[in-house]
Amino acid sequence: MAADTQHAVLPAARAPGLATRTRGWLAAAAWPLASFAVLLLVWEWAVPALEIPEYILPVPSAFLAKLVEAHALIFDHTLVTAKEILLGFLMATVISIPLGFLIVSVRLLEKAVYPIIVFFQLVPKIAIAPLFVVWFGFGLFPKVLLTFLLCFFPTLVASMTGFRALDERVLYLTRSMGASGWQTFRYVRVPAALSYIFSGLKVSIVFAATGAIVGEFVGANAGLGYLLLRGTSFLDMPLIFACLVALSVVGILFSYAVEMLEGLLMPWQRKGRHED
Amino acid sequence: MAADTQHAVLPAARAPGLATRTRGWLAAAAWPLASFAVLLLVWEWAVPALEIPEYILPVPSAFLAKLVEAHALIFDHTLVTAKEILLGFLMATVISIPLGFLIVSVRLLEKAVYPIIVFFQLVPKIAIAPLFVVWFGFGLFPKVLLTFLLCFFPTLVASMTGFRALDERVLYLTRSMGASGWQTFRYVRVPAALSYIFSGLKVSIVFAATGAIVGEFVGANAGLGYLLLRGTSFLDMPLIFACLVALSVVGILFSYAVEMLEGLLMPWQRKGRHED
Amino acid sequence: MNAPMSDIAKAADAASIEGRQIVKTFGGFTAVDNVSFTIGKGEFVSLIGPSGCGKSTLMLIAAGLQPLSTGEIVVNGAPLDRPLTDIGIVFQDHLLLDFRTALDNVLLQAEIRGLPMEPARARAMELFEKLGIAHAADRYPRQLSGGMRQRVSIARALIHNPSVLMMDEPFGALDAITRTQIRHDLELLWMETGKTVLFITHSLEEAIGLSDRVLVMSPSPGRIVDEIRIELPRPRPAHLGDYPSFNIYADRIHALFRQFGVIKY
Amino acid sequence: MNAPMSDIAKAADAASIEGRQIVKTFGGFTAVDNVSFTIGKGEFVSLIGPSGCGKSTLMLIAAGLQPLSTGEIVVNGAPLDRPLTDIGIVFQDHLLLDFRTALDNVLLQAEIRGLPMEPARARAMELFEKLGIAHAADRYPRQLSGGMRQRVSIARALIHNPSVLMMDEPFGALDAITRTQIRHDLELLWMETGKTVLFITHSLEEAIGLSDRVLVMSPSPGRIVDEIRIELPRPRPAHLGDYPSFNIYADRIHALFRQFGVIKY
Amino acid sequence: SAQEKLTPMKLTLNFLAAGPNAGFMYAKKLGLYEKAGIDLTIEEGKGSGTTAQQVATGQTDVGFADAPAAMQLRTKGAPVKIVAPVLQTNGFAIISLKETGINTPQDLVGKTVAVQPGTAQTTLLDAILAANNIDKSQVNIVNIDPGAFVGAVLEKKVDAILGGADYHSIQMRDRGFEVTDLFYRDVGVPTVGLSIIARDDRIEKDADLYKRFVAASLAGWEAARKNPDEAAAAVLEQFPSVTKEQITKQFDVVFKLMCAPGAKRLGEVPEKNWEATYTLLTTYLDLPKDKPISDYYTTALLPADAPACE
Ligand SMILES: Nc1ncnc2c1ncn2[C@@H]1O[C@H](COP(=O)(O)OP(=O)(O)OP(=O)(O)O)[C@@H](O)[C@H]1O
Ligand SMILES: Nc1ncnc2c1ncn2[C@@H]1O[C@H](COP(=O)(O)OP(=O)(O)OP(=O)(O)O)[C@@H](O)[C@H]1O
Ligand SMILES: [Mg+2]
Ligand SMILES: [Mg+2]
Repeated sequence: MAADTQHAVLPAARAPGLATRTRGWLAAAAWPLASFAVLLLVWEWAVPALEIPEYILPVPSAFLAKLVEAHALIFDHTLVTAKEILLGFLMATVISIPLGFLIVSVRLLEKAVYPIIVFFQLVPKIAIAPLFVVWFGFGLFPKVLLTFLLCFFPTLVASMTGFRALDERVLYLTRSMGASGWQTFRYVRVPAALSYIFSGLKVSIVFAATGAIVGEFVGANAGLGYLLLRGTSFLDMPLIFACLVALSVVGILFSYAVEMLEGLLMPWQRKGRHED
Repeated sequence: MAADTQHAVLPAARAPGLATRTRGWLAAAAWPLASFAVLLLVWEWAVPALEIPEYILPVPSAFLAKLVEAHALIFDHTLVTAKEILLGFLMATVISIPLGFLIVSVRLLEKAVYPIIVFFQLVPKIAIAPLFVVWFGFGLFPKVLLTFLLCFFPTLVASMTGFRALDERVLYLTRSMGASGWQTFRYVRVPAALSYIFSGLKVSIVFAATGAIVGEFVGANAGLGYLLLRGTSFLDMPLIFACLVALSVVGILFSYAVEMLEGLLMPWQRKGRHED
Repeated sequence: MNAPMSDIAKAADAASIEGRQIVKTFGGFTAVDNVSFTIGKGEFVSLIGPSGCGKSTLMLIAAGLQPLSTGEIVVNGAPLDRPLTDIGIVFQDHLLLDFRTALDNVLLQAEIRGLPMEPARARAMELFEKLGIAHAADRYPRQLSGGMRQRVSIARALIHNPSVLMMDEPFGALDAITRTQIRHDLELLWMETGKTVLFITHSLEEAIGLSDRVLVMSPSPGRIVDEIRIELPRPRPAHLGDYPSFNIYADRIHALFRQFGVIKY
Repeated sequence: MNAPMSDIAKAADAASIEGRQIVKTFGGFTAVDNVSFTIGKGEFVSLIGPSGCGKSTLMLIAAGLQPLSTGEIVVNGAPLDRPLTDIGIVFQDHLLLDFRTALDNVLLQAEIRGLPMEPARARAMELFEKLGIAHAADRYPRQLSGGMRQRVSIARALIHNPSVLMMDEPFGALDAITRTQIRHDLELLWMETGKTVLFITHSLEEAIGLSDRVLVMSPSPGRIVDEIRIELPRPRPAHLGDYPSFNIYADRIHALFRQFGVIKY
Repeated sequence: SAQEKLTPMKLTLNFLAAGPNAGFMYAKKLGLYEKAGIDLTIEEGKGSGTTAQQVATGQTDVGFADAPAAMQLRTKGAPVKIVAPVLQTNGFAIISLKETGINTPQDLVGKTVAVQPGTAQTTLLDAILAANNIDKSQVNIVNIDPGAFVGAVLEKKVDAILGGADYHSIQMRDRGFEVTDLFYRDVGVPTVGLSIIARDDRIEKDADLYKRFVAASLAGWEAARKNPDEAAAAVLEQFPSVTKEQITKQFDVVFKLMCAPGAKRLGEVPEKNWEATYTLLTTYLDLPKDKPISDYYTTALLPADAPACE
């Protein structure tokens, strides 16, 4: 039965083959790649043409060369940052979705706890980040915590909206089936809220990168944020931009991972969009 | 007719009276206020009890006193920050919602432009903020720009999700009425996407504060971020926390403004939630 | 559905349901006004009345799904304070989950109730076969026609063989012909299994063709204004007009409706 | 609706609609298979067929709302390459906007078409009155009963007095009695205004009671297998059984359905 | 009117307004700039590197920045020149709690040192380590935000910080801790400190304006040195969010740095200090040797009658 219920929420088996979809993505990637190529060419040409000095804006060839030249170094630091992003994001996801449900379900929580969460959310984490160093030191923890804090709220708000959006009448159905709270959550509320939740997760994963980077800015000896600061301290513009590229690639990979997961978990939406 | 169409999207007239609702809010505020009072009392008591030094965590009485003492100064700087937040947030809202619609509607845009937007979103703005100073100086503009950039994506993603969530069959209706693209947008797509859009706006407004603050950190002569930095550089913990309080209050006010607007624009949801 | 289902509930398992002075208001609006009724164990009772009179509301209340304003529901002699669960319900608006295929919508019953999945799947397909939607088992609700959605919802109400059935205009979206067929099938199923049934319909043919008793409701605020015991032999034929008493029952209801002002001819 | 509407379209304004060898597939599945039909100016044509046979799909195609796989729709002699707009449609699933009240749902027609609002509002209320839902004008769809939702959708299709009407099982959720009444009202309206009507139904009574011609579709993949010209005087009575020819028509359709295997008796 | 004759000018400080840049505020208060025909706006900065960049891009007319930061930017092609060093040696120090026992650079081995990336302190640490034959890998260096400097030392998350004796040490002593300042200038890194910088083309075109600015500024600094109380009051007046106490304490450190050993007048750094700076930067910080040190600064704008060092 376990396998079966799994299948009910994750009907991946009925999705089109992975190979087919990968091919689809590659085709889809052609357009943005072309746009990028154009962008980079214009940039390469415009910077010398407009006499923009290198310490203000490097040309793409300069930082792409740096990226190749220092790839081993950059790769190591990228791994560190990716790990922080992943951990913080996962923590936020795992905590905020059930919490969102709880808050929506329990009147008292909505009244008493939610405003406090909102308040603490409204305290700009970036501003208290330096205190994190004093409180928690330099390890992995303060970065993951910061990432977590930045991811937490978007997912929470999105899942709350999602859980609220459910047509209440659907609950007649589960109630008449004698569903437990957990079953209703798992079989009805989560899938129904999923498109909202993913909208939140897509925002979250973007802010996760910011969280990790700021965490590294504030105190670290590894990671892309650290490398970026090193670049800044030597005014090494190509290194700065190489780091930004690496960071963006990490962001894109995570972002696509979330979108892939969305397609996998919500086959009913996928079918809808590509029909006709 | 203008008045009439207005009313169709903004049926505020049918909402319960503002006075009634204000009273409702006050009652609703009792709970969180009580929670806060408890929190502050525990804090005040715990800090000396646990022998936590002042430079790690000040007691609430210390920074609340500072808040009172320096209220004129803090208020001036608060206004500056509030203005930056408001401008950036409004810009992002006004641009990202129609853009989200455009991207969802036009295949080519979805293919070619959206990935680029995603990419630029994925470049952590916090990391390039220092470059903003070099490029744009210390004025209002770089702060508003940063705020805009941070708000832009959550609203964009949310509105895209919202515009996509519409049951396509509803478009049969508008098409058979010969509705123009704008009419469909205004009468059907926006209201249908509204709960998603507001979910995005609620996230945005939170990040708007972060954007303004970071913008000020990086280079400013006014604003709460500037004041915070002053506090930090002289380790004036009460000032730091007083600023955090002011910042949070600004955040809360904006956040409530968004929620109020949501209630006003979506009377059908409000009715739903409070019935039975 | 005319074949006996694999495991048949005894009439003894069925429940009696009683409503006592039920009032339901929405804000200031009274939807159901002081309604009392009883449905005996294994009895088939229909509810008929003009649109908006409170039939669906009353059914939800009887199933323990909507809070009532005053009054109470008594099941097997005990007041009902939670949703009835040994029940299959066909809701008026189907309430299929968009994110599950037709088959998975039906299997939700089995999953939530913890029934063994393989037999449930087999039975679901059996029901789909009988309802003529087996080919669409893997489609999502969006991809089904109106009638197909309704059939899925009927299959979902039957798959776990509950002892109480409540059906809110279950055959509304079916074609007239299938409707007669499925009405016949339901009658046979009921005769075999002795379920307690509350059946909401707009159709005199269905009400008279299926019920032991028909309750007639007045327009809003809904009250029960007549109760008609249908004394016809079972199983009843497709062409009810064959019984002279059919017209007597039908005319009695017609007369009421004319009195309500629902019909003018 | 039996009172003449304030501004009545002339039959000359009505459109003729022709379908030529229409095929519609969803993925690999053929929903409509090579269907041709014509609806003359001011003609009332019904489409009847088992559930899932493609009736709704065909209607959407005829209204220019769904792309067809092959074939074409010709309106007044010209190929249709965009949605028909001088039209009122009752969709099978009502398609009311959740975020507008019943009245505002109807007024959407006026707003989008740029009609003057005050007369539109008055007419909407007039229609609501006739349909018996005037008291619910300010409720949101969620707060309406199934039948009330359907009436709102009917009012929306009529408020702008279009010259073409397409109705997909418009009376499905109404009680049998109201149904007969409203059928009669629709017939009178049609006789006065001479609209071109495509009417989808499961009910033999409605098809035969309203139409100039009835098209009968086969089960999926949908084809038109019969076309019956109904030669009965108008207005037709509530009890069609009074005409002997009614039963001849009905039996002809019954026979087809029995042939399809939809009915077994 | 008189105002119309004044030339508007914008000065960007190295950081937040406080003791280390008080001379400008005091000069402004004394009306020295007005007398020199300048309508001066003072803007706070965000680190020397950023200020130098602002000067280079023309966002500001004059900057106040650490000399090495300005020089590094120049090697990237930015046309910024050092016009008048106000602090002739830097005030950088390796700051630690006395109990940690960091009294010589060698004591850093095996310790954790917090640095703020982007500052001259940080880039010059390599020079200190090299000058004292310390293997860099034996010192654990962490980047932390300056906001966390003091807390991190007091909480013993780090053993030492590379800070300013004018900022961080003062804050620690304020809280009753005993602090050791190991000054850069005492461990072989006496680079030139905070200086007035400007763009090549501007000082060429408006040489007279810049001369007047430098003269007025140096006079202001001289006056501040004489009247620390009033100078502190001037800072407070223009930038109200500091405390007078802190500024006064900063003066104790800052005023000592205004003249390098052997210097004759304010703004005029002895050749040997320039040479030392050049050697340090070329040896340890990849400053290219293709240009002589004289390319990085000019003395042409210094007034002949600059205040003398005692
Ligand atoms: N979007 C879709 N994707 C896939 N299949 C579809 C889609 N829409 C309709 N179908 C299929 O096309 C067939 C015809 O559907 P349609 O809704 O036209 O039937 P219908 O005759 O109106 O049935 P009913 O009387 O039950 O409303 C059905 O088998 C249905 O499952
Ligand atoms: N949530 C609600 N809020 C307000 N009014 C409601 C709500 N639900 C139902 N009503 C009203 O209660 C009355 C009865 O509704 P109900 O759905 O029970 O009618 P019904 O008899 O089932 O009608 P139909 O035959 O059209 O389905 C209607 O007037 C309806 O508008
Ligand atoms: Mg109902
Ligand atoms: Mg249909």
